[in-house]
Amino acid sequence: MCKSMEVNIAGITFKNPVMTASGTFQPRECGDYVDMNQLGAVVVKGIASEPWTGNATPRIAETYGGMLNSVGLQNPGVDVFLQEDLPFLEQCDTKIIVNIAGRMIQDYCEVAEKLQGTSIAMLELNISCPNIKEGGVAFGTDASMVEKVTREVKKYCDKPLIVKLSPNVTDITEMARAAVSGGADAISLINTLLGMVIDVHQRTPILSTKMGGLSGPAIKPIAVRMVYQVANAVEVPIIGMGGITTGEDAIEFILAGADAVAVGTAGLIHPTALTDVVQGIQYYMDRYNVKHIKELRGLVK
Amino acid sequence: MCKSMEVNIAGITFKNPVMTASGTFQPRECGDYVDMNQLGAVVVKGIASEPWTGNATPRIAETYGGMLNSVGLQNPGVDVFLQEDLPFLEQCDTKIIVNIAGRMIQDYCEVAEKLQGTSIAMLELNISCPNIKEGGVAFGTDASMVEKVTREVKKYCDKPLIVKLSPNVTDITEMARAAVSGGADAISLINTLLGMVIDVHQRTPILSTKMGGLSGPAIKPIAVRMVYQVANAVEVPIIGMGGITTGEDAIEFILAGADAVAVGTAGLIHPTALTDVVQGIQYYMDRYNVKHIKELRGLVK
Amino acid sequence: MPSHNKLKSRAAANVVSNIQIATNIYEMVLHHDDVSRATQPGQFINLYCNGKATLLPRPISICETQSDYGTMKIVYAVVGAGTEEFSQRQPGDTVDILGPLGHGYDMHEGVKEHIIVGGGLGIPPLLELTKRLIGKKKVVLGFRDETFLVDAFKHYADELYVATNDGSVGEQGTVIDILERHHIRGDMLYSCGPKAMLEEVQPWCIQHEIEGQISMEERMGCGFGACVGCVTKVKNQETEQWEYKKICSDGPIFYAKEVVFDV
Amino acid sequence: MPSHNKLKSRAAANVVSNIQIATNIYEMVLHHDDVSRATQPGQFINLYCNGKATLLPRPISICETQSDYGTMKIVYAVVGAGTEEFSQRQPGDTVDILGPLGHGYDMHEGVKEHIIVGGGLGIPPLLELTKRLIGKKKVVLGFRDETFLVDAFKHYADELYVATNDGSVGEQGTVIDILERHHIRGDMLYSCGPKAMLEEVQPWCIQHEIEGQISMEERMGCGFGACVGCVTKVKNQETEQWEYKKICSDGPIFYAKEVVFDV
Ligand SMILES: Cc1cc2nc3c(=O)[nH]c(=O)nc-3n(C[C@H](O)[C@H](O)[C@H](O)COP(=O)(O)OP(=O)(O)OC[C@H]3O[C@@H](n4cnc5c(N)ncnc54)[C@H](O)[C@@H]3O)c2cc1C
Ligand SMILES: Cc1cc2nc3c(=O)[nH]c(=O)nc-3n(C[C@H](O)[C@H](O)[C@H](O)COP(=O)(O)OP(=O)(O)OC[C@H]3O[C@@H](n4cnc5c(N)ncnc54)[C@H](O)[C@@H]3O)c2cc1C
Ligand SMILES: Cc1cc2nc3c(=O)[nH]c(=O)nc-3n(C[C@H](O)[C@H](O)[C@H](O)COP(=O)(O)O)c2cc1C
Ligand SMILES: Cc1cc2nc3c(=O)[nH]c(=O)nc-3n(C[C@H](O)[C@H](O)[C@H](O)COP(=O)(O)O)c2cc1C
Ligand code: FES
Ligand code: FES
Repeated sequence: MCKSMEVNIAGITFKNPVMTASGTFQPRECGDYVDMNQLGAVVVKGIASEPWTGNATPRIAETYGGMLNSVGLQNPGVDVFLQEDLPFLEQCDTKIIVNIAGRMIQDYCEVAEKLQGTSIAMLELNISCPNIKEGGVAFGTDASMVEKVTREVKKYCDKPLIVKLSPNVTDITEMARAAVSGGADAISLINTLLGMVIDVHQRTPILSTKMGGLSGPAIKPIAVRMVYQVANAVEVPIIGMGGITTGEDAIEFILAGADAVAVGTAGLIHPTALTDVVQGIQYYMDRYNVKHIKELRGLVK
Repeated sequence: MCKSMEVNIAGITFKNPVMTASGTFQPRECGDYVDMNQLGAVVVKGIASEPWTGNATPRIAETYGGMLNSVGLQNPGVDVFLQEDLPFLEQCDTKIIVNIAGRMIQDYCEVAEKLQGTSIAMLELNISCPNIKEGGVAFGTDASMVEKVTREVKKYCDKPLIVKLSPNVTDITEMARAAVSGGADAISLINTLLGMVIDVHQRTPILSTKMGGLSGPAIKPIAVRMVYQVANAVEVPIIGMGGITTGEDAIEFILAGADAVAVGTAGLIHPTALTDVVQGIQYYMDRYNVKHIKELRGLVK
Repeated sequence: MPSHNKLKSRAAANVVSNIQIATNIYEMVLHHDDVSRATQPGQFINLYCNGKATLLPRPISICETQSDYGTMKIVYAVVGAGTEEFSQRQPGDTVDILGPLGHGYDMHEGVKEHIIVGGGLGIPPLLELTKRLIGKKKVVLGFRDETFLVDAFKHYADELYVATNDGSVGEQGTVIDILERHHIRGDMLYSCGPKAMLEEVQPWCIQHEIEGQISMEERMGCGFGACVGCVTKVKNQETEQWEYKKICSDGPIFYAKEVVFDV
Repeated sequence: MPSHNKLKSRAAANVVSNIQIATNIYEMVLHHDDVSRATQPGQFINLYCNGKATLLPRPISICETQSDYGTMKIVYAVVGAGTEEFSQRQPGDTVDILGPLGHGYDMHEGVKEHIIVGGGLGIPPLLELTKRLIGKKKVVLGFRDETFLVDAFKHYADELYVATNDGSVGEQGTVIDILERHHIRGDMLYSCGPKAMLEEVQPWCIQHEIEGQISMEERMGCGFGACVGCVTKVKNQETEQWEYKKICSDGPIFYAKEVVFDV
């Protein structure tokens, strides 16, 4: 790995700017396809204070250039995560970021507290998943809630906190500013857009939850726009995601203002997408003789 | 044309539920590709009180499953429209809907007033174009403004008024309710989503305006979701659009709650898309023995 | 760090043949050495489309492998854009695949009498299984009307029952009707087919105290355990509580007694 | 209602040949009777991609038509995903096209001396024009370094000048250098090439009081006038005010004196 790809986010150094997008990478299973040692970070699927069963099936629907999911944050809970999954992850030479899920502020705090003192590098606060019906959704679309939940969680953990924003809002910069006011050390965006697919033959929605989160290449222009807007609105580091499939896609986000990027849906379709993106960035840097990836950050004004 | 495809919106009868999406169909040019007599309605590109030059080029960027545009409502103004374009349109056996654009409430009213007493069937109020920098944008994302502009325009024209909503909002139902409170006779949605594409080799945005409006198949799941939400929130008829390419896509919107549909980007890529959609609906109705298209309206709960 | 001797990846497989064997049903032979050799009966592969709108993998069970030749056969129905696209492939074309995926049927040593129950498009993966099982093999195949693959099973089955819903071919009735009508018994049952059929196979196994293994199906996002999209309810035998297990990586084969069907 | 004797539509054209003629530059011959017969020099066609991410048409000028055979030739550079895809097409394959689109060069009767000025990928559409013009034809072709199509022009040009930026082939310099160096004059100039070149051709025409027709280029959404995406500033000769005209349907050929270049 070339040193020039190193990035620093809130004091943590990542060997390169490519991370897994939360919820799209299961270390045990995906390890057969991707050498995790080559990734900047593995972002673990949303972990809650208790196990969550998730939503009924079907949870997946295909769309043009993307997919809907309504997994609903199925997860084994923080205790099982710490016992079973973390030791496995610790064997890899990569940073670990844990995405935390909750229905109430207290849930998030509880998880944050339990992750204190572990080997994980950062926390990512998921206040933006469209697939849970309780509090979670409202958090991500109401600026005062964004600020509040961020501030509370910060009290329980002194690891750097990333706040992950929902794109389902009128003004993304308002949410970003609220997160930063609340003490966010970094912002990640975008989570999925709320969508719906109907089976015209069955005359029912395909997903059991009717609506789900849209991800994949289809949403990339919206994600790039939001990263650009947020980069011009706040000073904290940004992790950009939404439809990234190639090294050039990653560069697009970095030029728009992202410090690092995450790859989600592309890795479901091309299991090697994550490392392909790393190589694609390297190729671009070689071609244009970019010495440090950070030189490209926010170059598009 | 089969009678069972007839739809009625705000007292106007359309021979079928398929319309052109405003800004994507120029009657003179497109007439070489599409028999306008076969369409439910031709929705004219946004017309303002004065001629607008529109934005600088490039105005078009390709995205996965869609495109960005920043045409910026280039139009000859209502006077030229009435003199030159309307007489041409009047030769066709289809309904004419005029999409009206403005920067201030007064602009919209002026156009509405001039269209009073003409042969056009309905007006569509475009308060949602992301490509103009002045007032227009704010109108579409602020419920009280949506209500206000609707109410004002209604005073100047007694033709039925469609209000076209922007998808770039946190809660689309709030905007729909506001439009209805203001007196909207129908709602159309969605206009384009705000997006951005960067050329990583030139390191500049592709569009001269940096950001533009995303349309095409990529946005269909978002559009279907919003039509579904709005259909469950207000009682007025709905014209659904966003990525419709086939008859089955149109049926999907109708099942979600649309009374009629519009086809935009697909017609740019497949010049015959509009009539293909009409035929596709017919085919579906034959296959499932649907007697009246309205039987399908909002069937998905 | 878990060692990575060889990372798996999507790869192009050559289409050896692709022929229609029944209305809307095709049989495709693909060449891919590694996948062919590694496959266990009951596993599946992802097929990827070239079509503009079809990004997600299409999971298709492996029907038969000819590992000496590095080939494998799949049998699929044309039901949508993806399978329509596959049906157009010609010998010499390629198709991107990933696999083998999931876990196959457990083939326990010492099991003497096997009952193999397939319905419709669930029949193909049972062919390689039937081939490889050792002992007495009683095969029950249920179809709506038109049959396929029946001749292939003849070579390996000790007893072969064919049923159609309308009785147009073989006996009239469902696979359960056949199991009952002919008092079929054995030590292990292996099944694959529509959910409605599996929902009847499960109580039949319990009632007759026959261990069963059934193959589940769900809409998939990845096919290899990454997205947690393709789950089914599986009962923890100790706690009696169900939890969602991933069909693609924990299955698709589950023990019949474990699966909880939603009603 | 305007009458519709025949509605135009996208249609598959057969690829007759597709060969590389210079670094990254390909020449493709397509068969499509109607399009071939209807084409006027300077018009273009839309080519459509099969690729998953490439929905929009790729406008490519028609280089030559052989209407007796129903074929036409295009010459294109591989610059991105779409043209890369086209370069992979083999004889016997098809490609979806729409056209001919736009207006070609005006070929006024009575014009005796023609100056034809092409730069790089703007050269191809000038070939059919040069073929069809009647009178004395002075052709100036400018390239960066590598040349292509020069031999084809030899048959039809009365005078042929070739220039490269680096002088590696023909003369060194730009097309304007050549026009000046050889004191080329005529009654009508026809040009196609990069914007930077056209921006110099325009004042040259005005200075020498030669009427010019130039071919404009812009990113397109539809190619047939529907989206109003592909505009260029055109001066109204009476009001002296510019207005945006659509390159695809009002052009791509405009009179040089009308076009307003942004600076
Ligand atoms: C483990 C497994 C093994 C399978 N084996 C076979 C087989 O051997 N032969 C066979 O004909 N079919 C099999 N199927 C079903 C097959 O995957 C679907 O019929 C196929 O994906 C439909 O694709 P399409 O593009 O033609 O249809 P579309 O309806 O256009 O597909 C749209 C989306 O829905 C998914 N989808 C649609 N129907 C199903 C379904 N029944 N199950 C899962 N996903 C679905 C597709 O994968 C795709 O993502 C199997 C499914 C699973 C999960
Ligand atoms: C009227 C006209 C005639 C043309 N004739 C020729 C020709 O004869 N030979 C030739 O090699 N090229 C020609 N071009 C340019 C050609 O259209 C582009 O090079 C081509 O579309 C690039 O497609 P791509 O997928 O390879 O590149 P990409 O960059 O991947 O394309 C992405 C998008 O940008 C558009 N685009 C990219 N570059 C251009 C460009 N320079 N002009 C317009 N749109 C662009 C594409 O159409 C597409 O929508 C012509 C352009 C126009 C407008
Ligand atoms: C199947 C699936 C599950 C997801 N689960 C989570 C999650 O648990 N927590 C979270 O913050 N985001 C989750 N996401 C959102 C992704 O992390 C990412 O923000 C989004 O998918 C956009 O990126 P992409 O287009 O590269 O997939 C999930 C996305 C998918 C597709
Ligand atoms: C090139 C272009 C121009 C448009 N101009 C207008 C316009 O003038 N007024 C308007 O209300 N919507 C305009 N729209 C939005 C469309 O009418 C439609 O709402 C949107 O494109 C979604 O539909 P589609 O995906 O079928 O294109 C425009 C869209 C495109 C692509
Ligand atoms: S399909 Fe993704 S986990 Fe099974
Ligand atoms: S490309 Fe659409 S108007 Fe010219």
